[in-house]
Amino acid sequence: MLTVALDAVTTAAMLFIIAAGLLIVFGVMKIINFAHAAFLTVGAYAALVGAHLNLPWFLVLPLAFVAGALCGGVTEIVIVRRLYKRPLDAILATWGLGIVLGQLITLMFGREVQFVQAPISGTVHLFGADYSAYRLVMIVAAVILGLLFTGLLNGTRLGLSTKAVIMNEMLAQGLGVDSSRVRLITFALGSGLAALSGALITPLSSVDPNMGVPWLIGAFMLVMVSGGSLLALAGSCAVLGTLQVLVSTFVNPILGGLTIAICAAIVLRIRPEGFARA
Amino acid sequence: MPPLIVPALLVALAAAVILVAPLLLDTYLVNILVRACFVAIAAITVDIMWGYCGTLTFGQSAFFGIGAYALAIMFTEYGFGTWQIFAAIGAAVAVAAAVAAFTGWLSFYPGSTPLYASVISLVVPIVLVQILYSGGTFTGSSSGLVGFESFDLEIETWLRLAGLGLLATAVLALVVMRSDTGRLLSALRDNDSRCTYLGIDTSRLRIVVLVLSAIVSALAGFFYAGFGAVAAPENASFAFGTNLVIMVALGGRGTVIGPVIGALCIEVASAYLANSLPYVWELIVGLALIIVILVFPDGLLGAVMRLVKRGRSAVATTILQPAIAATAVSNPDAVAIEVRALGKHYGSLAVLDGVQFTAYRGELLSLVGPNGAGKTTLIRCLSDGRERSTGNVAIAGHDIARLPPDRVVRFGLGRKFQTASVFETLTVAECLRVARTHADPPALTSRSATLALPPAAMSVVERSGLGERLDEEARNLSHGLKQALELAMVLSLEPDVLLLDEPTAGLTRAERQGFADILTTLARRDRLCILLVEHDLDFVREISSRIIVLHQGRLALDGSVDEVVNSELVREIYTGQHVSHAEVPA
Amino acid sequence: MNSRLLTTSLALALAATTLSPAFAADPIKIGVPVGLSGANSVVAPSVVQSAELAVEEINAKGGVLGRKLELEVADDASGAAGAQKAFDALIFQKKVNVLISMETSAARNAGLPIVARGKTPYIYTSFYEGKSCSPYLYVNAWVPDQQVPPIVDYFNKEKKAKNYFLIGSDYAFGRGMLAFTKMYIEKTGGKVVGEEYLPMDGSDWTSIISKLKASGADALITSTAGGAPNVTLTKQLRAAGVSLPYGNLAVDEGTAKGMGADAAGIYLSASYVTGIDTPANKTFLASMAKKFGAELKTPNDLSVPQYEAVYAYKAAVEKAGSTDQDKVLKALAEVSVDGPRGTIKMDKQRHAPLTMYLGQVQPDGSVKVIQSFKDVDPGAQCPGKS
Amino acid sequence: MSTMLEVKELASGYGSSEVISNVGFALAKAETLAIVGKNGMGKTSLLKAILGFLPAWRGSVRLAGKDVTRVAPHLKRKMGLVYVPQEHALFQDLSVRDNLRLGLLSDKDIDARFEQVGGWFPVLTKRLGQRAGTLSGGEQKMLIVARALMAKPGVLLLDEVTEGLQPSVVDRLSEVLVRVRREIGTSMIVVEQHLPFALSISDRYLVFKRGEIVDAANVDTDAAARIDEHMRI
Repeated sequence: MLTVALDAVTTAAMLFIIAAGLLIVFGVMKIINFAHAAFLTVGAYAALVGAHLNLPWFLVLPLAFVAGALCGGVTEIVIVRRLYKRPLDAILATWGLGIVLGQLITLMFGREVQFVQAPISGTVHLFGADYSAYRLVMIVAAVILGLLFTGLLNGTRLGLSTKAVIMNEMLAQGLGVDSSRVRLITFALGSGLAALSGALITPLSSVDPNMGVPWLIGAFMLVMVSGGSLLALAGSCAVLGTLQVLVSTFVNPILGGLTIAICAAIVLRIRPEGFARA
Repeated sequence: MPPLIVPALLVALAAAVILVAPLLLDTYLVNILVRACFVAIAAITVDIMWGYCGTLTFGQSAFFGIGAYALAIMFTEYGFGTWQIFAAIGAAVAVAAAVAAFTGWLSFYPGSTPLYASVISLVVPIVLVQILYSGGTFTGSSSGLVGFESFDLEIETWLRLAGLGLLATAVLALVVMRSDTGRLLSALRDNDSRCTYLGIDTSRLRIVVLVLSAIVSALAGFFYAGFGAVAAPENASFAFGTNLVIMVALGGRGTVIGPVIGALCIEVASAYLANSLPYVWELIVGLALIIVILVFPDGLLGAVMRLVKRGRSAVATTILQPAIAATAVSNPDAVAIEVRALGKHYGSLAVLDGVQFTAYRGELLSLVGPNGAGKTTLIRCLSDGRERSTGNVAIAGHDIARLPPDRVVRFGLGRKFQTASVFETLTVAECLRVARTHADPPALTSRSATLALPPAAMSVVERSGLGERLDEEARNLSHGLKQALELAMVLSLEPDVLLLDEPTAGLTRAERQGFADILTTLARRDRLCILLVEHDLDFVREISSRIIVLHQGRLALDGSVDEVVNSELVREIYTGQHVSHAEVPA
Repeated sequence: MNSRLLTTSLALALAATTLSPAFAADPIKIGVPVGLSGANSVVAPSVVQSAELAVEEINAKGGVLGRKLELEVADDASGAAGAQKAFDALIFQKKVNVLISMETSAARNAGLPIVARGKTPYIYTSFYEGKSCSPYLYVNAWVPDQQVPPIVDYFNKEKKAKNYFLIGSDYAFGRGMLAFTKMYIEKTGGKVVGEEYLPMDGSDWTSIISKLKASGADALITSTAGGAPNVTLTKQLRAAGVSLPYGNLAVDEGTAKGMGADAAGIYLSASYVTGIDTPANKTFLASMAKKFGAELKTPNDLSVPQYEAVYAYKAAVEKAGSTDQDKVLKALAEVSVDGPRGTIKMDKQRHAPLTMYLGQVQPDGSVKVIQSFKDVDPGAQCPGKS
Repeated sequence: MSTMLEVKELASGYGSSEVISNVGFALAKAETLAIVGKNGMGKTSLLKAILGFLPAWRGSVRLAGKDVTRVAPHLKRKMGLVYVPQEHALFQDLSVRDNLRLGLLSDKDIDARFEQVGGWFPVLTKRLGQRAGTLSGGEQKMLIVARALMAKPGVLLLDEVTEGLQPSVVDRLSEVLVRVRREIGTSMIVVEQHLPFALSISDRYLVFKRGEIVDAANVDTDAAARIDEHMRI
């Protein structure tokens, strides 16, 4: 029972880490970034490169973030900027970008499944059960990420400008906020976060050119359900992540894998605004 | 009919090519083309959903897969035979239709967004593939089903059948999409909420289209599996669904022919290139997709057509004619709007509170008040049963309960929005025809050359000058003409109650005067009850028979023009002169 | 009845092209549909390499019946849809004489109807879940009946295992392997206390591992999809501190090496490991290293059967005296090949008895052979047919 | 007196309809100009065209001598041009403090500015932590004006600030605006329906009708009567 609870919490933490980048892009720009999975993969490969260079883990993470943010920045300028008025086309163009990035990674790194060693291995004895130490690290990472985010959004000038653009772009512009700059930064940040999450999950996962895709749908659904709010995202990760673990444990893992998508679809049908303002 | 000769010749030519082609091509290419034809049929269904109805769907592959598996499961379990074929087709159609209906119910409801529908369409193939994986020997799991006996036809015959099937599907799709019904679907894409307020149940319409396209896609999948004697999870996968979208995007959405070309080219090219260069091939496809989306949003065929069309004007001409007059107004002074204790709250914030009034036919009632007084909210609450928090509204004697706008409209309500809300890519005549959907159900296969309008709408069309521009696309109209068009569309509903939200904003003086004349005629002659939200007090004074003042969410005054215009309250609100609150009636 | 009509008419059409007078200079084409992209893309390059070596060696010695061998490689995208295209291209466009390939079960199954239409011999060189039966199909790799018993017997005997937990990917191979494993465990007196599957592309094994830990199992046998699922499962097992005897039915030496310390201790069962101490294997490894140098992909249990299958085809053609498909198909069951894995003859319902090796992954990633089992019979894979 | 804002032959509109035509005027430093006229006559559109939210079709806008006709709105704000819109002018979900912060381009001088603006609107200083949406209508208007004043604007555009306000609040606003003009030297354009308010704080007025200026003069005792004449027609 305790393990199930820990599974639920750590699963929610991982979902949160992976969906956070998608959420800020969706929150500010109202577009769904289908290249999110590719950016996540970019981060994982950055971690791989870092590991091959024998960089310490605390340097690998920023490296992944920067790699993702650079990709995201270029993407915003070249592709996304032209498609704000066409959100459905933005889905397609970013999907195309995902294909391109996936193939470029394949051409550069090969299709082999590669590995990054966990910086922390083994188990921790917790409340009478042995539990994977790295999974517990994910909880800490999720909390730090959430706090950093909240701090960035609520404690800085950039965060204030971002909120202003989300709430009323024209008014924000009139007040001197350069909304295209805010969007560029947001997209780069979101992509950087995607890459960071990719680097963070590599110790529990393999590194291959398609590693991001299985996470994509779950992350989308969580973001749709959260309607752009970070707090709601944390809530939906907790609720749907727990449901996923419960279904996987007590029904079967195949159904468990579909839990998030199906539950989120039904939640949205019944409550189109999702868990936001719930 | 002479205009049909050219298309008929083209179709005959295409059919001839399809019949001859198998003799000239090598076996390999014939193999590829047979599959490509079935894929192209699925691509057409994506085009109808996306290019015409505006729903970007990744889920048509699921229905394709359902068709493929219906055949494979039936032939594997019961062998190959006549009754099995029909049972399999029946199962393919039934299951695809049922899944599509459920998907449609999930995706399309009043207020659902296109983004949400896209996301649902993503989930459907993913769930289906997981079901196929876990189906054990029944579905063949990841290996799919093979080794069943299937149709015994020569490969040349297959190509002829597949080609003719594709041709038939494309022709049918083109005919329907260019018919009045097809224009209705485009109207749905252009402006869903306008459709709703024209009494069209857009959700149901979208579900019907999804079910039909699902059935077509399932049949394509059925024969695809019948040809290859294999049903595999990839046939139902999200990746295949995305490929279909890419084919449509590259070929040109909303053209039917573009997606067919896109599908055939991609299928054939990938067969030759992907075998040897799988990664480079995908890289090329991804890059092509990005470039086309950025540079040619309407695809390659769309770009070509734009070049060809340049300088060519529309040739069709629409003839106006009066509609058969509706039954005479039975009670010219009946109650038209009845509002009781209406309230609207957002959390603790009350936007409207205790609003109560009655309006009669033949009245021209103006609703005035400062910005933020709740005027537009009130209009919304009158036309959409789900908007208000408390109270009751009856339109022409019918309680609107919690009904959506398309139902309220059928009680005899017409609503004109503040900003001109028309169908931008439709012509004026098509916009008006869509507005007449309730009275003249649109033809499924043809386009009417005539347009029947009720007298009120007719007079707006004629007086505004829209009559001379019936075959021009609405997006090319001036602001004033768009406003007139929207009014004419609303009047085409033959409403008893007309709600107008600042109809004169941004109009020229002449247009404004024209509007005033039209409105007074509608109220006096046609006995409509008109409720008008207006800023311009002079305009209000000129045309109203009664004025309601809304202030801070409450009904502050309800009286004749003179009473209201000269009241202290209105002067306070509009000029800032102080009045004691004791004078304000509750 | 009708299908016969179809095949005869197709055969006639083909006869006009494939059976036209062959000059001695005409090469014999070997089609290799393989997963250059998709799930098999990791291992496919090694398979292509070993086929290339075999062809080169044979051509250097004068070819087959005086004709050169030529490889035609096509990507099947590791799945059914891609396989249909690849088989179509090889059989009808490139008009190959034989198909020799390592593929997913999905790709193989999708290819079989096309193989039948083209009446092309098809040597399948990948281990698989068994029971694939077609007059055109020969298999020179292992099936569950050959692979599973060594591990289970060893766990039963040496580890005193009674309660087994089975984990797999939800697809034909995963389910097929574990179904046999379960049957075999129960036959040998053990008990299966849990059997769990994750979707093929799933990589989050959290709740399954928790169940495993709670089940009280004393041995674990897994059969996942190759590549990512296998790696993530092993990593997550290790992260969760699972240290039960762990038999992995889907791991190969290369993957084990790449996983580093996490793979240590895993038991595997294979018909080929690089450490086989025979002159044939040593020569083979040396030739591979010489031909490919730095580009070499480590030979493995999938690529070596591919190498041997080319030789098997050569022997069959020579025995038949021509590339005539009926004659070659008959001869394939009668010839034997001496290769890195020993002497192999596909005479058991078109499957081959194989020597199996039980190995354990060492901390440095190498595989140490613990036991070998000579000429394990594939059992009845195609009952009712010889 | 130097010219702060100069508009020359400006024309703009939506889609294909021209909403303002041939508008020209100049605004000197510390001068206040009232733009009056009935609703729907293009007054708000004029302000949007000056700001750049509506693209100028013809003509030019110069700010402190520089041609800014094609400069993006957020850059004009950096040059000292501040706009108080009529509708949706508040970030309802942000706190009063955050709304005020958005009046400045950076948080550097925030304390000093809080102090001065707080002095003009003492009621706001007590509610800094409150969500702006929870303020009363009058307080919200004060907040909007206060936010604009945070920037010490060179030119301030006020669109119908008095609409729907209690007279006491209107009085308070005109008091503050007069002080601002005196203490900071801000030039202002007030678009108004509320004639007494507009005339009480302005030096000159323009009457706007159907997108054009039909009358322009200094504010004097007869101004109200003359404007009334225009409004009636």
